[in-house]
Amino acid sequence: MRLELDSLTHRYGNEPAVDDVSFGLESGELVALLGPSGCGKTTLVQAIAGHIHPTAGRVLLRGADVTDVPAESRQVSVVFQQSTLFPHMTVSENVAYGLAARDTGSERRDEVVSEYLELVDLRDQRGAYPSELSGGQRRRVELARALAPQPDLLVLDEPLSALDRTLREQLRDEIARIQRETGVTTLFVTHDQEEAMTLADRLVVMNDGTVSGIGEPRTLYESPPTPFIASFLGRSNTFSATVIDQQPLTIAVGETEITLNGSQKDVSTGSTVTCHVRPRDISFRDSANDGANLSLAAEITRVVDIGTHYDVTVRIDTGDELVVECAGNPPAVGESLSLALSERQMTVFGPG
Amino acid sequence: MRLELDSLTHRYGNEPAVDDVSFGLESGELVALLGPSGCGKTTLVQAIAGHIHPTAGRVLLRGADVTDVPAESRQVSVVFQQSTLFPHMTVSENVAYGLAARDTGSERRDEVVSEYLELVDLRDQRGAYPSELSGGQRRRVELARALAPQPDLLVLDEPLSALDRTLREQLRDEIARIQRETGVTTLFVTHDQEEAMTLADRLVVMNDGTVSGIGEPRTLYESPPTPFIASFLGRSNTFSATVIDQQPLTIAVGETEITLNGSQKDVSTGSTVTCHVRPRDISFRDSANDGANLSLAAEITRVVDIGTHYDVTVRIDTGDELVVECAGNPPAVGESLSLALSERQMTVFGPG
Amino acid sequence: LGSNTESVSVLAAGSLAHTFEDHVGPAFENETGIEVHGEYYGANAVMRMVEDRTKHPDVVVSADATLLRDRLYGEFTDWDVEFAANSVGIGYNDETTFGRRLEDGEPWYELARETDEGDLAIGDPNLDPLGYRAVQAFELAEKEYDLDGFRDEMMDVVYEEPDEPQIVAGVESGSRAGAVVYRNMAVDHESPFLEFPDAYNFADPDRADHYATVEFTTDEEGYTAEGRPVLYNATVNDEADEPEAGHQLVQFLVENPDLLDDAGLTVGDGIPRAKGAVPEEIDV
Amino acid sequence: MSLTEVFHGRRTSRTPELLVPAVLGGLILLYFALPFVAFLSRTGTANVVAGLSTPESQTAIRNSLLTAPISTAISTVLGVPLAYILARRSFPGKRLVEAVVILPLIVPPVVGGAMIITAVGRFTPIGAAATAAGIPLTDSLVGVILAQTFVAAPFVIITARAGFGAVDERLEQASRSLGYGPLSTFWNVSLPLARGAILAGVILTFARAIGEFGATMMVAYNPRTMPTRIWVDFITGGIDAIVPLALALLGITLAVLAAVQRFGRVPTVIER
Amino acid sequence: MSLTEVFHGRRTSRTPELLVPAVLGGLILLYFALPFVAFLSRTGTANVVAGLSTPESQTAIRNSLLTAPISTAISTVLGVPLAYILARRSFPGKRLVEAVVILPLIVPPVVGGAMIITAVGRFTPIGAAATAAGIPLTDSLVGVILAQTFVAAPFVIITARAGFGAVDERLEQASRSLGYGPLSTFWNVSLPLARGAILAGVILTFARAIGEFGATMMVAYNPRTMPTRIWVDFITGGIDAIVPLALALLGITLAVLAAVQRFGRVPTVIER
Ligand SMILES: Nc1ncnc2c1ncn2[C@@H]1O[C@H](COP(=O)(O)OP(=O)(O)OP(=O)(O)O)[C@@H](O)[C@H]1O
Ligand SMILES: Nc1ncnc2c1ncn2[C@@H]1O[C@H](COP(=O)(O)OP(=O)(O)OP(=O)(O)O)[C@@H](O)[C@H]1O
Ligand SMILES: [Mg+2]
Ligand SMILES: [Mg+2]
Repeated sequence: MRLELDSLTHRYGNEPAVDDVSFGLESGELVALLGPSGCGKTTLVQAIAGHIHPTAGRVLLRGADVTDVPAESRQVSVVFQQSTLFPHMTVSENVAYGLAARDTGSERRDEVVSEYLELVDLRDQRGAYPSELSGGQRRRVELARALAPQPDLLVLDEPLSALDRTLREQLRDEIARIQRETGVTTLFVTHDQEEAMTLADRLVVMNDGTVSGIGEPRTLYESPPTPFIASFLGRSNTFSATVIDQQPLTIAVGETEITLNGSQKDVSTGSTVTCHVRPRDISFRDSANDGANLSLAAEITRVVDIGTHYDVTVRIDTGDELVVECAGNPPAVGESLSLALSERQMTVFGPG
Repeated sequence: MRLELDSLTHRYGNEPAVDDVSFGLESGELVALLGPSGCGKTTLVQAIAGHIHPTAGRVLLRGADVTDVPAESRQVSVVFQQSTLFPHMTVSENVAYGLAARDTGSERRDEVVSEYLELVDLRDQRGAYPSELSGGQRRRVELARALAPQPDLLVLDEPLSALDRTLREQLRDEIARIQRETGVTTLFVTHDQEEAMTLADRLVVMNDGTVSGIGEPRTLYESPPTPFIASFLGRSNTFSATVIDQQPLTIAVGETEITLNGSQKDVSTGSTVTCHVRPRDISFRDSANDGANLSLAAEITRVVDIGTHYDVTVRIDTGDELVVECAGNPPAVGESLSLALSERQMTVFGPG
Repeated sequence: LGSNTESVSVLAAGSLAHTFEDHVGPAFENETGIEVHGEYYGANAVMRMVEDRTKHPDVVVSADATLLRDRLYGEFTDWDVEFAANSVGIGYNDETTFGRRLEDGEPWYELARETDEGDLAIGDPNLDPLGYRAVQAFELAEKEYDLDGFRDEMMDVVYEEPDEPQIVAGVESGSRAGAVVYRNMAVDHESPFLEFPDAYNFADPDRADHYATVEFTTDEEGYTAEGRPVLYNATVNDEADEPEAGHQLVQFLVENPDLLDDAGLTVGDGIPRAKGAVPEEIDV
Repeated sequence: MSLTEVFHGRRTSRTPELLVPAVLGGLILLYFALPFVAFLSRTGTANVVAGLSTPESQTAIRNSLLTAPISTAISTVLGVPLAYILARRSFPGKRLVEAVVILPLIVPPVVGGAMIITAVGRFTPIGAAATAAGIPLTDSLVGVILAQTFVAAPFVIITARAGFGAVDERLEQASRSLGYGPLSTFWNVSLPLARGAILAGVILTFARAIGEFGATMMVAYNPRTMPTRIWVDFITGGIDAIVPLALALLGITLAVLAAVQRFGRVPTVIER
Repeated sequence: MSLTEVFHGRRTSRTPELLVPAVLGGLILLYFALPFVAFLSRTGTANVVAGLSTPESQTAIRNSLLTAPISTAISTVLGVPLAYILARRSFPGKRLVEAVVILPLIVPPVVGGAMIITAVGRFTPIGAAATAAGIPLTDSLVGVILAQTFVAAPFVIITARAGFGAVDERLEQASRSLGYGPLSTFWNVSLPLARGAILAGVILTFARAIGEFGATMMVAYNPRTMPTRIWVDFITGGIDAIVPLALALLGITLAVLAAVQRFGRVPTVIER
């Protein structure tokens, strides 16, 4: 393992910010660390980089315990969440700084600096000071500074959050490309699910200081192990149902009975379960929804035009409201329709 | 007009950051100011709030020229892009600060503070100091501080960019709700197209210091007036075509001829035009694509699983590569298929 | 750092600063090539610094011959040479009412009685012979003119300055109307000076007995000084680094009365006068 | 403070890293401490209590405890606003103002005292008017305060200015946008945020004022303050005689320093 | 700097806002300036050139220009590392160290000088050894440097510490993560960022050192520096006699100040 956290716990005063977190990154992996605001992501980053000493647990890098090793000996390139550009250095001096520490010759240094400034689209700002840059430009310089020394371990704490989508996607692709090409092991902290899922080989989803789930993006997205992950990894609709039968699992949603052939959920008959389905995965039944084997009756309660598509809110038998994403020609409010959803895209969580 | 910018120009030293920008917000409107990093958004915000004095042009608030009026007399609530929480005040003191200036009684003040902390989901952090909060938590306190005085004019500079999606959507909805309910005129600066389009009554899209387009989200999204807006407001595919006929407009894309009945574009026969279409609006032709009246032959070159959907890259006759978003069952690489796209969702830009 | 030329260090009473800096020093260096490094403090401070070995001068010069003998004999020296006298009087600022009326010939003791508190300054009698001489002069004047309670009256209104230099500066800068000072101090500063009559100017060695009819006891140490003539004396420290140069300097003082005269001191009859076991290098 | 904690946690494993600065710093500390140690070991501290119970010492202590706080208060009330203006505004003649602020630091205090006398001595127009009004500006406690203020005020100005300079201007902007004018913003935001620096400046000013000797000696040798009394004791009694008052002076200043730190929750004296 | 610009742009329309602080600040400026003006207007500046061309003046100027920079350099080299440690580390006895740093500020300089003599005077072991080695520690330029360093070094320590305290620790963390150890981080990041504060401290230290009189008088009355010469001129010639050297002293200090500002691009003297 390139990077491993072993039962890491950190308290600020008495407040535990991170509680018994363990996970590892294999060499060459790109793992996204994902979780809501305040869940402890930055705390983990600081512990990995060596700027806080964890209350308990160990940090291992390249197989060795580095919990007591100072930051400069850890060889981890970090983009911090809060800007840490050196205000007394120009953009290119900032980027060159990490290279100088690694004894890169000055000619080669210039080359590398140019290359990475090119990458983040800031050729023209070479000579500017950080105070003369916009918020997004600063972020890009930090990214270039972290990448330029070509580290074998990269930790990025929300590197793209201040950028517009075009640039974000472009840099995201570049990070992915660099990662693919150089095989640098990368921990990518983000609060953006889409970003995480696009980039990462694996996701570590945190909630409230603990790890809530680890796995490949599609697995976590399609078969979320916990309701938290289900709702966190994308827009989610939930509605309750009652278990009627076990083999095959049959549930009643209001008056509609649904049989789930593929699900092997260990729930007892009669218990109430929570079903989860994404707005994208519901459609209005018409001739084309062949793959969607389940049906639910619903009434349209609200239609919102959000530019790229419409959000249609519907009420089903149970009284639960679901949101359906719909690309064009939305139905009218008040209309009664049948919803189509496929078993594969529905997850059932047991009570409790 | 509640807020109006009249030929606003601002230079830092000799560098123009904003060049002759004019637009206005009607009372009760929520306008999103959108544009790539470094295009001058924050500069405009600072000019509106009264913290920079523009090199030229005027700022009008509620019909009066306030270009020379100090910030505290402008009655504009601002969330700045960089954190400006008062480090010596607790969370609740920060939120109460703006209320005290407006002579709210201290009992009422406590109520309002609680209400807004509730709104941003920070009840438990009332007594914490900003240094004890995570990046996202700080952002939320700032939002609460700006909203609490219930201003009639609100300027938000990227208020949500550090938040995870769930919270972002929740706050976005809250901002929208507050805005709807109180009718506060709001200028919402963001680099996130989706956010802008979801929230805003109108968009002002900036590029490189100037206004590139103003309009309603769906109009700008579906009929972008400039290629910049087309590509900035969402993922965009472009391919070139040659004009063959004028009435009706007929273009040749490689060897395929397409007739566009609805488009009234003023382009001369024989000239090369650029066509723009969104990845979402292309599908693979099968029985169901009745609305899509145009067809293009294509070969699949790459399929990327990005969790929520697949990005399928195809090459068409002209050699241009297009991206197609596809929810499930992607075709295999190398397959030849027919693309379906509808005239309504395609925009043609003339040469130059 | 430091120069190669020979030097001799002198610790002297503040009232002699001008004399040594501008007259004796240059002339002595001219003649012998030896630089004079002077340090100037109140006479009491001079003794104190020598006693405590805070300072270690080659030559010690006192504004009160007896003081030097009382304090330094035994441990640091056992001889001295009186080389000049001085007289006490009032230095004044002629732009003040006090000064103008003094110039108009009104008696100083009348005017002094009328001044406001702080208009007139004397040295600090606890620290400085000039201070207690002023007090003694008041007492002698009281006897001289039958001014009942004059001394005590004066002690209530005068201001006590810490150091001789401040006294004249106070008068010069407009902070005082006048001050009881030595003649040479007024000469140095080119300010107007009213010399007291011989009866209480402490300049006349012959009137030593008359002067001795008054005395002053310092607060701190209970040291009692009886009135005596202003006689400057010098000695060479037994612990001196440069005893040779020190002896040369004392000899130079003895041999150059004109120089001292120019500086505002009086070198009358009977001066110079040696006391104690004067080393043979010195010829009085 | 979390950052302190960060370093706390790692202190043990890291101290040797800063060996070179620690050695250099140790040298100057040693040089500062040596004279005190030599002084105290030479003189002993036997008769401190006796020395402090004489009426002269009592008077000197009382005068010092009366004047130094007043001088400090005047310096603070007048100096902090000036510091704020210097930190935040550009105006023609700013360099000149800055030069004036440090002049009292450059001039040896005795010379400064002499200058004060030329300005407010009793026969100058100002001094005469004040004396006529019954408030003599020299040889009085007022004179002591004048001398102390002249010499000590630059400290609080310079330190406070540094403190204001370190306050993020954006926080002031935020306060303005929340409806507070420049003065309330100063009061609510700039002042509390620069509090540490200002308190440090106040302590320095107090220390300088209570220890002020040169200018005081010129302007008001009487009534005696602790430093002038120390001088008199020194001349009359030698170096051993000054031990009681010198220790009292140090004790008072360090006590004030500790009190201000505790009360004002300034992390350390000389911080910002 | 954009922020300066912000204020620049609005200055005219805003100056009255800070009227109250401006008036308060003006009072203390007036009080600082008054003695100088009174002093100069009383004495005139006629014979300045003559006064400065005497050999005594020349020697004093030479000695001051030799010693003050050396004292400043010693204070800086030893004091800045100490300031950094005080700003960044907690350790047992830190309070004590801080107290030691401000002791020289509290003690009146003459008393400080007396203390130095008890430590390194010629009859102490240290003083005797040094004299035997041909480097007398009193009544020599070395003595002047000792006195100046003692009195002036706290300034650079205190100011530099404030400067280091204002440097964002996260920047140092970033430097560490980029592969630099604590010393190189200090050199590359902390030092340049605190440069303004440090230079300001250096200027203050220099000003204090070149103007130092009380301690110098005790430790090394000779060879004369400008302040001791001013004192001697004062007691021999009165207040008018000190004008040439006093002006020279001010001139030199202000010139050094201006040069450091220009050279070090410190926006203003007393900033941080
Ligand atoms: N210095 C501190 N002192 C006390 N509490 C702190 C400190 N820093 C963080 N916390 C608390 O620790 C928890 C985790 O903070 P952390 O910064 O790791 O969150 P995060 O996941 O990075 O959040 P975000 O996405 O908002 O940046 C939060 O509840 C926060 O309030
Ligand atoms: N203080 C300054 N001095 C010089 N140039 C500046 C300054 N502030 C901003 N700029 C420049 O002005 C331009 C606009 O900056 P601005 O901060 O308004 O951008 P923005 O649209 O808010 O960008 P972002 O989305 O990255 O925050 C940028 O090119 C930036 O480099
Ligand atoms: Mg974080
Ligand atoms: Mg911005």
